[in-house]
Amino acid sequence: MKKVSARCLEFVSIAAAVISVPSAALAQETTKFSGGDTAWIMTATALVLFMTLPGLALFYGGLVRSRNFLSVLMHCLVICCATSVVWLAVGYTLAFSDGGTVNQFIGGFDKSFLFGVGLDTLNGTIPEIVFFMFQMTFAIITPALIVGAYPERITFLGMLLFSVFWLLLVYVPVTHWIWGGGWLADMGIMDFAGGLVVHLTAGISALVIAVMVGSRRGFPREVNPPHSPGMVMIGASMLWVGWFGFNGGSALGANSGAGMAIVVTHISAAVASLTWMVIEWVKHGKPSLIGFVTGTIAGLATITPASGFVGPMGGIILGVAGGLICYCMVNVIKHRFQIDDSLDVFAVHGISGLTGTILVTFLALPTFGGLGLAKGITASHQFWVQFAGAAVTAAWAIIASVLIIWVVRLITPMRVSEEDETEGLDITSHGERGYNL
Amino acid sequence: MKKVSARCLEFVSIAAAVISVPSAALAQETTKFSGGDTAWIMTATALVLFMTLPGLALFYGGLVRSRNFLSVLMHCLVICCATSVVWLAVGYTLAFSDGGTVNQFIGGFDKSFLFGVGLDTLNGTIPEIVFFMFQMTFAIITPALIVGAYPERITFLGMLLFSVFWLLLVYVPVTHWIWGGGWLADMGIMDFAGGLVVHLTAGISALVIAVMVGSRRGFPREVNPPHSPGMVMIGASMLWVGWFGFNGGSALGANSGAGMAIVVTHISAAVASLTWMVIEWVKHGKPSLIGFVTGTIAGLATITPASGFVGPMGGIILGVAGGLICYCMVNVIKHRFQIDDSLDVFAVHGISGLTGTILVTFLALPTFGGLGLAKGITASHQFWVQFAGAAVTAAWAIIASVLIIWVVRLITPMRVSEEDETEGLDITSHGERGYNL
Amino acid sequence: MKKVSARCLEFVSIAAAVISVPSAALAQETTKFSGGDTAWIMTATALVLFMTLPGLALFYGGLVRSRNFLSVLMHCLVICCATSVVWLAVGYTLAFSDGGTVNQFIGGFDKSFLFGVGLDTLNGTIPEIVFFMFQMTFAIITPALIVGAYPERITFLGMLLFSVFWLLLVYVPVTHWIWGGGWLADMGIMDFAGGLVVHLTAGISALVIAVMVGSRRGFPREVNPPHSPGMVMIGASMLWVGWFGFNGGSALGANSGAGMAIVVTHISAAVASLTWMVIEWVKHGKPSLIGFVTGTIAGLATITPASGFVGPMGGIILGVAGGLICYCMVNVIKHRFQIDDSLDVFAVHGISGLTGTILVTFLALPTFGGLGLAKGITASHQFWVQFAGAAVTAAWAIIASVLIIWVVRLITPMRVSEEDETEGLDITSHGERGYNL
Amino acid sequence: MKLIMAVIKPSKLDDVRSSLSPLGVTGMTVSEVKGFGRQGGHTEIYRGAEYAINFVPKIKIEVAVADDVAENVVLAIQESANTGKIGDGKIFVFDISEAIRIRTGETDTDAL
Amino acid sequence: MKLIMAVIKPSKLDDVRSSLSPLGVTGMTVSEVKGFGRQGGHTEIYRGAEYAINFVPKIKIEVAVADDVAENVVLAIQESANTGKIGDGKIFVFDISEAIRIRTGETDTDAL
Amino acid sequence: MKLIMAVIKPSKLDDVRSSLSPLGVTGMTVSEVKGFGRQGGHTEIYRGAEYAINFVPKIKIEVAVADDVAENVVLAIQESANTGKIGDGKIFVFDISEAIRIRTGETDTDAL
Ligand SMILES: Nc1ncnc2c1ncn2[C@@H]1O[C@H](COP(=O)(O)OP(=O)(O)O)[C@@H](O)[C@H]1O
Ligand SMILES: Nc1ncnc2c1ncn2[C@@H]1O[C@H](COP(=O)(O)OP(=O)(O)O)[C@@H](O)[C@H]1O
Ligand SMILES: Nc1ncnc2c1ncn2[C@@H]1O[C@H](COP(=O)(O)OP(=O)(O)O)[C@@H](O)[C@H]1O
Repeated sequence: MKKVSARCLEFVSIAAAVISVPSAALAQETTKFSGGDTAWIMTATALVLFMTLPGLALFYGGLVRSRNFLSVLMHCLVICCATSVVWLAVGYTLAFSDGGTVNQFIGGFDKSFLFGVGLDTLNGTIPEIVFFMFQMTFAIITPALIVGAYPERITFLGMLLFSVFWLLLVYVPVTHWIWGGGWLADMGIMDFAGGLVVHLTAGISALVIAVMVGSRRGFPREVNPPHSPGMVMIGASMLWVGWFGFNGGSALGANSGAGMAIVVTHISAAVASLTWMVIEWVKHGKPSLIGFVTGTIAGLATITPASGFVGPMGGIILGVAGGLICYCMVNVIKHRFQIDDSLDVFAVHGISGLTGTILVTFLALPTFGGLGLAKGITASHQFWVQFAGAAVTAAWAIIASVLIIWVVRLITPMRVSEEDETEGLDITSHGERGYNL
Repeated sequence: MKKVSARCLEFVSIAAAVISVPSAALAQETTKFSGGDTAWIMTATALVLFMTLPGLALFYGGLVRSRNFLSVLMHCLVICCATSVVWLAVGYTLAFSDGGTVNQFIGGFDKSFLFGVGLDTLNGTIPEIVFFMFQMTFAIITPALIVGAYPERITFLGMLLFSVFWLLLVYVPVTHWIWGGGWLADMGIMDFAGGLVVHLTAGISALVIAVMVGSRRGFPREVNPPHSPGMVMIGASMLWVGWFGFNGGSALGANSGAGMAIVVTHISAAVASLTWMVIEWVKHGKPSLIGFVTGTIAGLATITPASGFVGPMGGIILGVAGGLICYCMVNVIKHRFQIDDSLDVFAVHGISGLTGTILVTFLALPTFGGLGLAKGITASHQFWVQFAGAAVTAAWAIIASVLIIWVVRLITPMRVSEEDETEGLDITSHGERGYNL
Repeated sequence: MKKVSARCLEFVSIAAAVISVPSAALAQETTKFSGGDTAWIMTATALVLFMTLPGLALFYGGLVRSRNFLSVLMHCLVICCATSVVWLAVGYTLAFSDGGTVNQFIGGFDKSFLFGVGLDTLNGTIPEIVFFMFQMTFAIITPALIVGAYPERITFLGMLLFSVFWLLLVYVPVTHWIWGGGWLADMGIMDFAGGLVVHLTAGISALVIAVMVGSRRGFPREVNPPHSPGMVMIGASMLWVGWFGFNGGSALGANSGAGMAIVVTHISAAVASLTWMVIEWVKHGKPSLIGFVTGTIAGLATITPASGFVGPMGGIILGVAGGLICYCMVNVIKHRFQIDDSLDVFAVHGISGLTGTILVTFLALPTFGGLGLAKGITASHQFWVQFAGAAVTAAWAIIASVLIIWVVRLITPMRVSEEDETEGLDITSHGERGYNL
Repeated sequence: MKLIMAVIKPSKLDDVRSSLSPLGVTGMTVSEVKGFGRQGGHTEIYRGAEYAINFVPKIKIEVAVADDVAENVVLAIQESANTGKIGDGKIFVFDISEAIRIRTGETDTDAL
Repeated sequence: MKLIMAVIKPSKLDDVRSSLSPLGVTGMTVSEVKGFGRQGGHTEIYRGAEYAINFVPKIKIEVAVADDVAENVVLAIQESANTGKIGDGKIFVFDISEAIRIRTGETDTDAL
Repeated sequence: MKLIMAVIKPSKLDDVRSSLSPLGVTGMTVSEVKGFGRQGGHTEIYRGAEYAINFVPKIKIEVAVADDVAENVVLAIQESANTGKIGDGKIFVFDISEAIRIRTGETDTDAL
């Protein structure tokens, strides 16, 4: 059990080590079933699924042209369904069960299809079945984040194959390393809710696939503006609310740790949004809605790895950092490097995940109102661990993504014809039109 | 109390009978108040209301032409409000209180307007007031499902009267039979979250009203495509997330039973969606968004009666079955029989409810990873009970619906004029237009 | 602690004083951490944030013309972010900490940036950090309600400054008076979830700013109809569901009090919607969607101050009263007084808050199925307290709003140029267009 | 050649289209327009207030035809779009001085 | 008869409409169009990048009138749609060779 | 002056626009239309049922030009909008009897 809930236990031990009076929430024994914790994690599960369906789908769908709107929704939907089945079959067990001799790198097959996970098996204070389901929603949203890299031009089959392979080759092993008791967990890496596991992996792979699939026709000069900024805002709002489940649920219980995670998440989102707004206001004379909510997502993603370790001050600092750095990176990637990571997955999610992962080292220190590092660990040591974790994760994501795309291309082309691209994927890939008003 | 929470208790007894080590969740005494259980059921209540408003409203609203969009939203809204009042006044008490000598068929009037239900009255581990509210959300969504049968042509008053009478004559008695301690509960029927109570009753009555009100002008050749597939997807996503509350909440507690219900619900939805997608891909060369999410709903409805009794394997099998059978039935009803059940309520909900109700007999067996049947019950006996329950429920829904429509027609016409139908109900019934861009 | 959770404690004491057998929920000691209560309040927090983002934003956004749609979304977003930061910095501590000698009027600065609020600090049965976050969502939505008063013509900066000052000068002190242990709490005022704190303050100030900023060009004759009634309905639905967290969460625990609050909230919403529908049907021959959901909001706002004190009968009566009175007031304000409180914030929220605050005096009596007044308090005394509270709150809101607007005008104009107004704020203030279909 | 432009009720589009096929009309271009005229709009009610909506949604059809069939096409449209109620719309006929099919470069009546 | 087609700024539609009533113009047909011209669009910013939007939303008005009032109608439109700023738009006049009211079959100026 | 009206494929709008600049065409008016023609629409599938969508989305361009450049403009459009596939669309040319620039009151070719 120790390994399966590394995230939670680590948090508990860190907190317990640093704060002399354990909080009410943490005082309760962690090996007994708790109805309150179970209620909260089931709620958080619903919130995180809601982030993908329809949250992320609308956020991305509003950013593309109307003729590719439905195809983006389809991407999110099919990724949700396919990864769910794969997660049940082999994903969860490889990520969260004991891998025996190779456990440093990957789990085993014991819990394939949840065999052997009875109704009375607990993970901490909640049924393992609930932990399984909560984790499934993370396995759904992570490959769905990459949808923002390749819209308006990818083949449906290519996208589907890439996502399934990516789950198995990138998401599952990295999850095992960090949350499943693998080598990075052993090194004491801090990644509360997925700065590396979710955002860096997705962001890096987004960059790879954007480069390998190529830019949209007309990029970067003649790309059309988002077809529905209002829809982008609806999606961002759903992501924001859902993120309470994402970060708050990662405490794996209904306790003050979850409460603090929600507070810092919210503060970081608010501050990053305002940061982005101010930059645009100063630079362009007008704050835009799309910019504002992009700041929101940057703030949410930046706090993610740190959300269980920092205090309100940490939330503010991460919000400013996230908003500022991501704003710059969007321009660097799109205009300096001219990479058509169309909806800025790397510049927003990848960079945020990285920023939060690095900065948590310092912001977790009591000086900044954080909960402190694990007993006996110095900031410089922790920094090294965080850095190494990020570097290896990024390297692995690059290598695996390149390999996957090579393999997928042997099976099917990954890019639609020029004609289909011009006409739009809604009609050409799905036979439907987005708006029949 | 035993009778009021038949659904929950039955599940407990079945589980307890079959699994030798009672799960952590079930070990707690069921007669003591639980804050965790209460938190979860209040959350589930919000989720199920969210399914109707705006979930189902958008799902249906996106499928009609833009000139009838608002009228569909109005149908869902007014049904929600009217049934809520009726449920408080007489619905709940007739469904869930003791009916004395006629208790096999209907409850009594003791709890009309919640008289006598104090703040300290419990139902299992949760306040009865919370149980009442959770059940109210079921009483709202069930008649709202039928909205899909008659859009674009029904009169607003006719629709309203039909819905209220239907709640009283169909929903309330069937609920009492199955969940309120009536004759089907006594026979040991298995219907965890409403395969018969919700989906079969709504589906059958949808078919009746579609036939009796008649087809839309131009059906089946000249019917227009859905005006907003994206909105259909948003609605479906909300239904999906809300269904966690629908099925997971039907465990009436925050326990591993609820967790498993959520897992199998999710898996069935995912598998049914993929099933529908594959069929369309093979048959038409393109998988459509509308088809995909129709599969989602089929999968969700199919697992509903079984969600507390089966394991992940059962979820997969029910997903395949639901997707496959509903796909075929849509065509049979619409094209073979030429019945304009416009948004396929019978073919999707009715058939799903039936499929799940029948298949649960087998999939609940430990062979398929299920939690087993009640002690001493053979599969063939259970099959007979399930079959009889479905048959009687269907027959009752047909008879009562025909009667209701006759009566409503004495009061008001149920169909708008040809001219109003052509111009659209938004302007003619409500004086508004859907889009003023 | 007594003062900080006045709302909850008051409720407990009232209930305990009146009902001889304390309810299961209330029997548990209030000074011990409860996982179930914490789970519920975190859920309620998510629900209330969801009310603003995207609920209220869509409700308001659908009511304006399409060329000002994005600007309304921006208003809601920036208010959310700015008030969150201010709440963390000084709002919460001034509202909910002990103000020492001036505690009757305002709190102190002890809890600025949550200094001194540890993970183990409780408020009742939940971590104070969770209470803080729950209250933050109230501090977000209240100034956001005022957005409905000034859309389509206000400057972005003027709106932002007004909202921040308003939070500090109106919302924070009134909250302290009523929920934070100030003079109105001492007088025993009953305001369960914000009839005065939220709805009356917002409504009154909406009227002030509408008058001072002036009407939209062409008001009242040539104002265009709502650009998207469907979006208004989506927003209203989200508000409805979220209100379960708003009122249910104000019980500060997962107990039967929360359950009853949800039931009466739902019933009031349903009844008020039907009331508005019937009036329109009779007066104009057609019930409209916009009217229907306006009734919904009226019902929800009217029950808010009463939701923890009344029974189902009270819910019904408040629903009828809310629907009826608000319907009339919309016409009085818009057509008699010709005040362009554009989306009827005063007529719907202000009047509802007032109606509920006054009527709770009587509907809380056991005669009407209520939970009774505090021990030894007569209805006439309570009426006087309610009346005085409402009057002083309204007076304060007027004075402070006028002052704030004067100050803001020294810094920046509050109204855009005629040309910008004609062209729409989306392009002129934010450089974006709502729909690029 | 003539360009026949007709403003009709939206619900009549299908009828008009079918009435033209027998006349050998193989193509037309259709747009959504707002009509102001005698028909005079309707009233919409929002929160108890009545708003006069002055325009009525209409469909504009443009068909280019050879001179000799123009009269028949006008007649066919007039009959098929007719409901006898106010707001049925108008037909206007214009001279086309030149027509080209983009794909082939064909001109005049060959282009239609 | 003449068909007067004017491309104007959207905010000027109401003014134009009222300026025509006194001239006895009882109907017109309006559509939403995109204009390209000297006015030259604007810039929209998405995530820090500026997109040049080349077109400007405009309203196209089509009014059929008898020959004798045509000149007055043109003048009325020109005055009422004028803001003096770039992008005010154009008026084009065409000859109508035939006009029919669908409801009654009336032709020529009776049809207007 | 001539009014050149072209119905083209939506994806060709940008090409057409750039092909006209060298000819001194400074403005044009564009609208979204539905085209019925030989191209014949497509099929959409909803829940297993196929719906025939008869119309194809098209773009209608209207450009007013002086008589002497009309021929070149027509040619430029024909070339730039050409894909060689069915559905490329048509160009129709009309006579304009009068043109006015609203802002300045200029008339004839000065107004363009
Ligand atoms: N003078 C006109 N010029 C252009 N379009 C017109 C004119 N008069 C009417 N129309 C169009 O014809 C439509 C129908 O006209 P209306 O006067 O309402 O009824 P009817 O055609 O039956 O007399 C109007 O909505 C408008 O679109
Ligand atoms: N040659 C043209 N043919 C057709 N429409 C034109 C032409 N030139 C301009 N327009 C229309 O007139 C509108 C205004 O023209 P523009 O050159 O921007 O300003 P102005 O009319 O003040 O000179 C354009 O947006 C376009 O819709
Ligand atoms: N007779 C016509 N009158 C007006 N528009 C037409 C006519 N014929 C075709 N069109 C327009 O031209 C478009 C292309 O025509 P179509 O017959 O499909 O292909 P092609 O131009 O290659 O022959 C149609 O979609 C329609 O908008």
